[in-house]
Amino acid sequence: MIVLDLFHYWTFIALLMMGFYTVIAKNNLVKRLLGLSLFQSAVFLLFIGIAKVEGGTTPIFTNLVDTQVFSNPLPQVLILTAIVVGISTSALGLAIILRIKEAYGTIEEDEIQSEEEEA
Amino acid sequence: MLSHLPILQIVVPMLMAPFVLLIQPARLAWALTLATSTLAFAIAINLIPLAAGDSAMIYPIGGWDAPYGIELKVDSLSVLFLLIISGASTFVLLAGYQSLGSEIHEAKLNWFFGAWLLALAGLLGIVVSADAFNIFVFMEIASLASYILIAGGPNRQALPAVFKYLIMGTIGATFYLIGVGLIYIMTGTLNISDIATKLPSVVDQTPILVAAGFISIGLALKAAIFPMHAWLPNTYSFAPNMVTAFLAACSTKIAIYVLLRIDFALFQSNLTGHLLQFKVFLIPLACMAILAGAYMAMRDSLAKKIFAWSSVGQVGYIILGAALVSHSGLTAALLHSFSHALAKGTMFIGIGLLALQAKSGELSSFAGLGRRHPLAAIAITIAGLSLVGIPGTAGFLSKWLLIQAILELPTGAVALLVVVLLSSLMSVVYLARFLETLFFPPAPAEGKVTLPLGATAILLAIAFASIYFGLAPTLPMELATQAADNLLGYGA
Amino acid sequence: MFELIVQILSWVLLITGSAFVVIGGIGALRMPDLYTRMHAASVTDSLAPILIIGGLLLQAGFTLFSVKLIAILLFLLLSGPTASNALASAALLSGYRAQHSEEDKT
Amino acid sequence: MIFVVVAAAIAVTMALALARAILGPSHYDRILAVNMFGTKTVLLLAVMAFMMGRPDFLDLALAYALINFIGILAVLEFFRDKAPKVERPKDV
Amino acid sequence: MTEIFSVFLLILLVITAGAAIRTTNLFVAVMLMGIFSLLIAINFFLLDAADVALTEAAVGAGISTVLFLGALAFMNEQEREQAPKRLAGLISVSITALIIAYATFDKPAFGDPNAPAHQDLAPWFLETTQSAVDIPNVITAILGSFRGYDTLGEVFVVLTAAIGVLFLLDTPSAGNMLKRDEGLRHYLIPRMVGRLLIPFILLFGLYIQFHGEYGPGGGFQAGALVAASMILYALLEGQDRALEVLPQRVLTFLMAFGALLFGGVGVIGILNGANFLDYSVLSSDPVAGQQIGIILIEAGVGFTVTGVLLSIFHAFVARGRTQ
Amino acid sequence: MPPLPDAQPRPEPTLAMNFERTPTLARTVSLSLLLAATWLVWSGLYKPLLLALGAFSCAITIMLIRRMRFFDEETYPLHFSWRLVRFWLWLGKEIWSSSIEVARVVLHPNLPISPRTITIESPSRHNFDQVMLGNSITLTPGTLTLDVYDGKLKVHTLTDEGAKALLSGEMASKVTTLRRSS
Repeated sequence: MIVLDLFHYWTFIALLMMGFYTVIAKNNLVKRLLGLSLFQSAVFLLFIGIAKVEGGTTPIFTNLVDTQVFSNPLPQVLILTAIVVGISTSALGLAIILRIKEAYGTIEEDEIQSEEEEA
Repeated sequence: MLSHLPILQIVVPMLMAPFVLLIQPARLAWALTLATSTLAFAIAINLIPLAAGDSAMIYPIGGWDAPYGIELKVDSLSVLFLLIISGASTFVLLAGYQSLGSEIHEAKLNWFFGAWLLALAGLLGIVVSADAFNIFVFMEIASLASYILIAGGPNRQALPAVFKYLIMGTIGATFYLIGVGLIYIMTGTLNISDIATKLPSVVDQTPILVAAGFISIGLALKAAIFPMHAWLPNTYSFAPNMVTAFLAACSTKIAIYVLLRIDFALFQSNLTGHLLQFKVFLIPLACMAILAGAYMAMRDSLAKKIFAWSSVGQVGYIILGAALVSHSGLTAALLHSFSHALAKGTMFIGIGLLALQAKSGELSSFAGLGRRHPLAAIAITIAGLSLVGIPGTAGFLSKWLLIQAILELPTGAVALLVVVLLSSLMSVVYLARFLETLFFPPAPAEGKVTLPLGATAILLAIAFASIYFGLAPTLPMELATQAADNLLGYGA
Repeated sequence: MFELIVQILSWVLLITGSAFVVIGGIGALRMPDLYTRMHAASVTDSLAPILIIGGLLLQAGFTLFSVKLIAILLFLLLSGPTASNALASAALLSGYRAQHSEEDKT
Repeated sequence: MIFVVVAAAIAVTMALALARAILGPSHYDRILAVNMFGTKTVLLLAVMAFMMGRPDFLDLALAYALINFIGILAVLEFFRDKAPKVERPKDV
Repeated sequence: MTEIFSVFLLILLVITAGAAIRTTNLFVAVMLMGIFSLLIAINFFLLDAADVALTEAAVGAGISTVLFLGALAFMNEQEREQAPKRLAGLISVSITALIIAYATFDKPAFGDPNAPAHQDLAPWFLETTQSAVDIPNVITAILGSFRGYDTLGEVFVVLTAAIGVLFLLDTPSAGNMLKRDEGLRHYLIPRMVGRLLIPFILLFGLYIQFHGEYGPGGGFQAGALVAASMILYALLEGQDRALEVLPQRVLTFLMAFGALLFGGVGVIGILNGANFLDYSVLSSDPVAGQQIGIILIEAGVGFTVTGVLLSIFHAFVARGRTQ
Repeated sequence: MPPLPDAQPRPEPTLAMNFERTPTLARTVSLSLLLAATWLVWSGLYKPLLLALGAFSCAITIMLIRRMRFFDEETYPLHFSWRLVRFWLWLGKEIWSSSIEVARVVLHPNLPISPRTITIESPSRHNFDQVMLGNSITLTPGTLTLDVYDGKLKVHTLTDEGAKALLSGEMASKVTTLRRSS
């Protein structure tokens, strides 16, 4: 469990950093949106990690296994909601990018800016 | 039925949104939206007596008591913000039909009004929720809906601006979520009062401290507190005029509301040294925001952008008051939220009405319009005076309270005082520039438009509300004082 | 006794399936061009699922789970070649030529 | 513990498919890799359902199989016209 | 034993994410994000979150990939290479990471049953689900009843997204299309096999919808699967045909109706003298009332999500055809 | 759709030779029964409520399928006969032997491949036969259907053995007999 603990934890941090970096440093709007969903995924991973109980099983009652230890259902419920929120944001962001592409002919942020200054 | 008012406050606008989508003639959709918004305003008014004093209305949803279920909580602090939000929405809708119709394609107005109602429901939902995760959900409804409203106008520059807002808003919300996650790891609960009771027994404070940091930064992004304000000027300037009026009146303030509520309920009393950190972190940011906002407002030449920058500065005032962490400071901050909402709302509605005639958003297009439309210009002037803080207006009262709160400080009062006075002078400059353009040049000869009469009347009415609440401030004052009591009383 | 035989049979199926999965994976990496890679991938998409799910079927015995396993297998066997075919024809139509290709007609 | 062996084999193949997805070189190679990755996911989930003693989660594997197929067809539909016309991959 | 797999899959996850942000080709990035979704979903499954894994599969690997591809079809897929803001990005990212690492280094160990997160609330949910709701899937019980208000919010979030997309990109209607969309009609094999599979995908979606109380699944996942089957139809037979089967006004009605159904069930609670979203009053037996309530609101979620996802898909595809 | 590169715009494949058209009603009934059976074995819970919901789901599915007009035009590819089972067994054997062959090639250090593209004629123009043949070819490792059009199948083969086996036409003739007795 200790190994997994460390790994899980560092994966979360690594993903968070990669996503955040992409959002901040990239110029391409689609790429930034992808970075944003990476960033959110990292948080999902953190929450699902919180929910895990050693020796537990999925919190759906069953007679298939004899354990009565269940993982924590609450963070899983929160993440179900958060995933839906994430896809909604992505969809709306993509629609805005499409409109930007039509209005400016590019999806690179600096080109949009320079065109704005010329206009 | 009275006991259901907290949930009706949210559910009424929320469930009307799908109906509005299905209604075709734009005028009918507008009327339904207006009716719903008025109803929400009425509910908020009815909540005033119920939540007065230090009692709070608790509403467990689904009959499941907190911390297991989600509960709603209405106290004087929330009522103040409920009034601001529902009032702003109602008056902007009342005055804004022509302006919205001129900027948004008529066939799409029903979608637009659906988004409007969802933004309203989302903002109201944040205010009454007592559950940290639930706040996140409603924050996202409100944010997504406001992105739609902002992107709705004919101005193509709104699109990159709103995309930037979307990115920053989502980062803010995700930061908030990380903070909530850290708190959940350490306490195992999500209800704010339940967290507050469990926090003192948490041995290791580091994660809580960092959670406080993430939540504060996340919300600061949404509230456009100074170095994180980059999204605000462009979104406000390029959004449809009435959307600017609505959002400028309430959206950033809601993020400040959540920040105050969570910070005072959870961290002030439970984290050692947090008081100091809060002050050291926020007071300099607030000062920089005040000065930078006023400075940029002096330099800009787009009419709406001037006042968008002014919003950055005004958010600074609110934060400064809150960061003093004293009773008078908090009262001043809350009262300033109210008076600023009133003044900024009036200002942007006024600009929006004049923009029916102006060719572009440039300051020069407004030249002489004050002579042609004196009533609207008078309203704008009153709102401007309230923004500057001329005695007799609501803005004066809140600024005066703020100065008093500053004077209570043991050290550093002079520096803060200088900042406040300097920025007031600067705001006189940018306001004067705008009013000068409105009144002094001759009115353009061509393209005379008569402003809609009803809208002008509404505009004047809310402008005079600024004066009324400056002279008879009992209602907002009581709510703000009580709310400050409640906030400071969490730890006691 | 019978159970032991079933177990051993299931083990044999699963192990063989695993072997083919890995071989297909290696092939997809080693092969020189798209079409030949698809041949290798096809091993993991046809024989390997049959063997592995067959092995799981023996483990599951006569239960409703075995019905679901069969459904999964049928689905994979129908959709796998269909996706490959769609991919191949799209590649072909966009002008992606096979290496060493010689057209012979019959 | 036979399932562990099977799952390990599938996981290794997933890594190989991932390598193919990263190496490319053409878009079609990547689509092939994604498809391969998807079917391996279905198998892995089926095996893991048994490994964890919860065969009631075979629904998941079934759902993945459906979604994967649709995803691949979507790729082809949207990228039919855009894909580079002639591309000679390097020998690997 | 599963730990080893977790570790291995987490490594693959990081590699995939790294490759996705390094590549300058957006198409490749989207494909890699599809793989990323599959991987993270397996990880969720290994961490006992079957419902979340199902959602991530349906959303991340399915719908989200399709949407990104649909949008990319009108854009230059090659990202222009430059790196102006690299330093600022690296600094702020490193600070954030350091802070988090510092904060959580001594957090309660992973999987520790005595961690504060697993006290009080979690046992209460497990116990009360058995006594007060009596369905096997605790997650559905929390999602539908204990925290049903969050789910109501979630439904309105997706509704808002659909409003936004339709508002920004116009509602698709057969009248304003310039080009005929024939989908993959020329491909005999996908078309025939699709015909065979679509009924079963639809049935499976509905099965997931109605078995949410017993196993992983529920309205959201079901909505995504039903939408996926219609998307498959649109891909195979063309958008025009798909819009004939379920016209846009039907979809708009579906999403509004689902949200209203959910809210309406809540309002029934008020009308019967209980609180909003209290399902106990729906039947003389409170436990049965809870179950009925959950079925109804899950149906509402299913309607809305189907309508929303299909509308968004059609809006994206139609945008390319009206230009 | 823009014209296909590399190929003339071609009319979509229609079913000129779809001689045995089962009436729509019969197809609806047979699909309904199949769906109902599928629901029952998937669900495994036989409470009245779930059975009712199952019936409802089948009805919705059938309704949508009919709106999709899958029944009243072209073939609906739903056939079953015992010959099909026999064919599958034979196909399984083919898959096994060719998998061994491909595995040998993959693991051979020199990678002894001799890829070719061949064209074979489908003995039947019936869509079902063509699809069945095409997919069976793809399912067999070492052979890959690239394109099906106008009764001709373009096939890519990895090794000479695979090409020879296909050209012998055994699979094609087996596929064509499938439909006869159904």
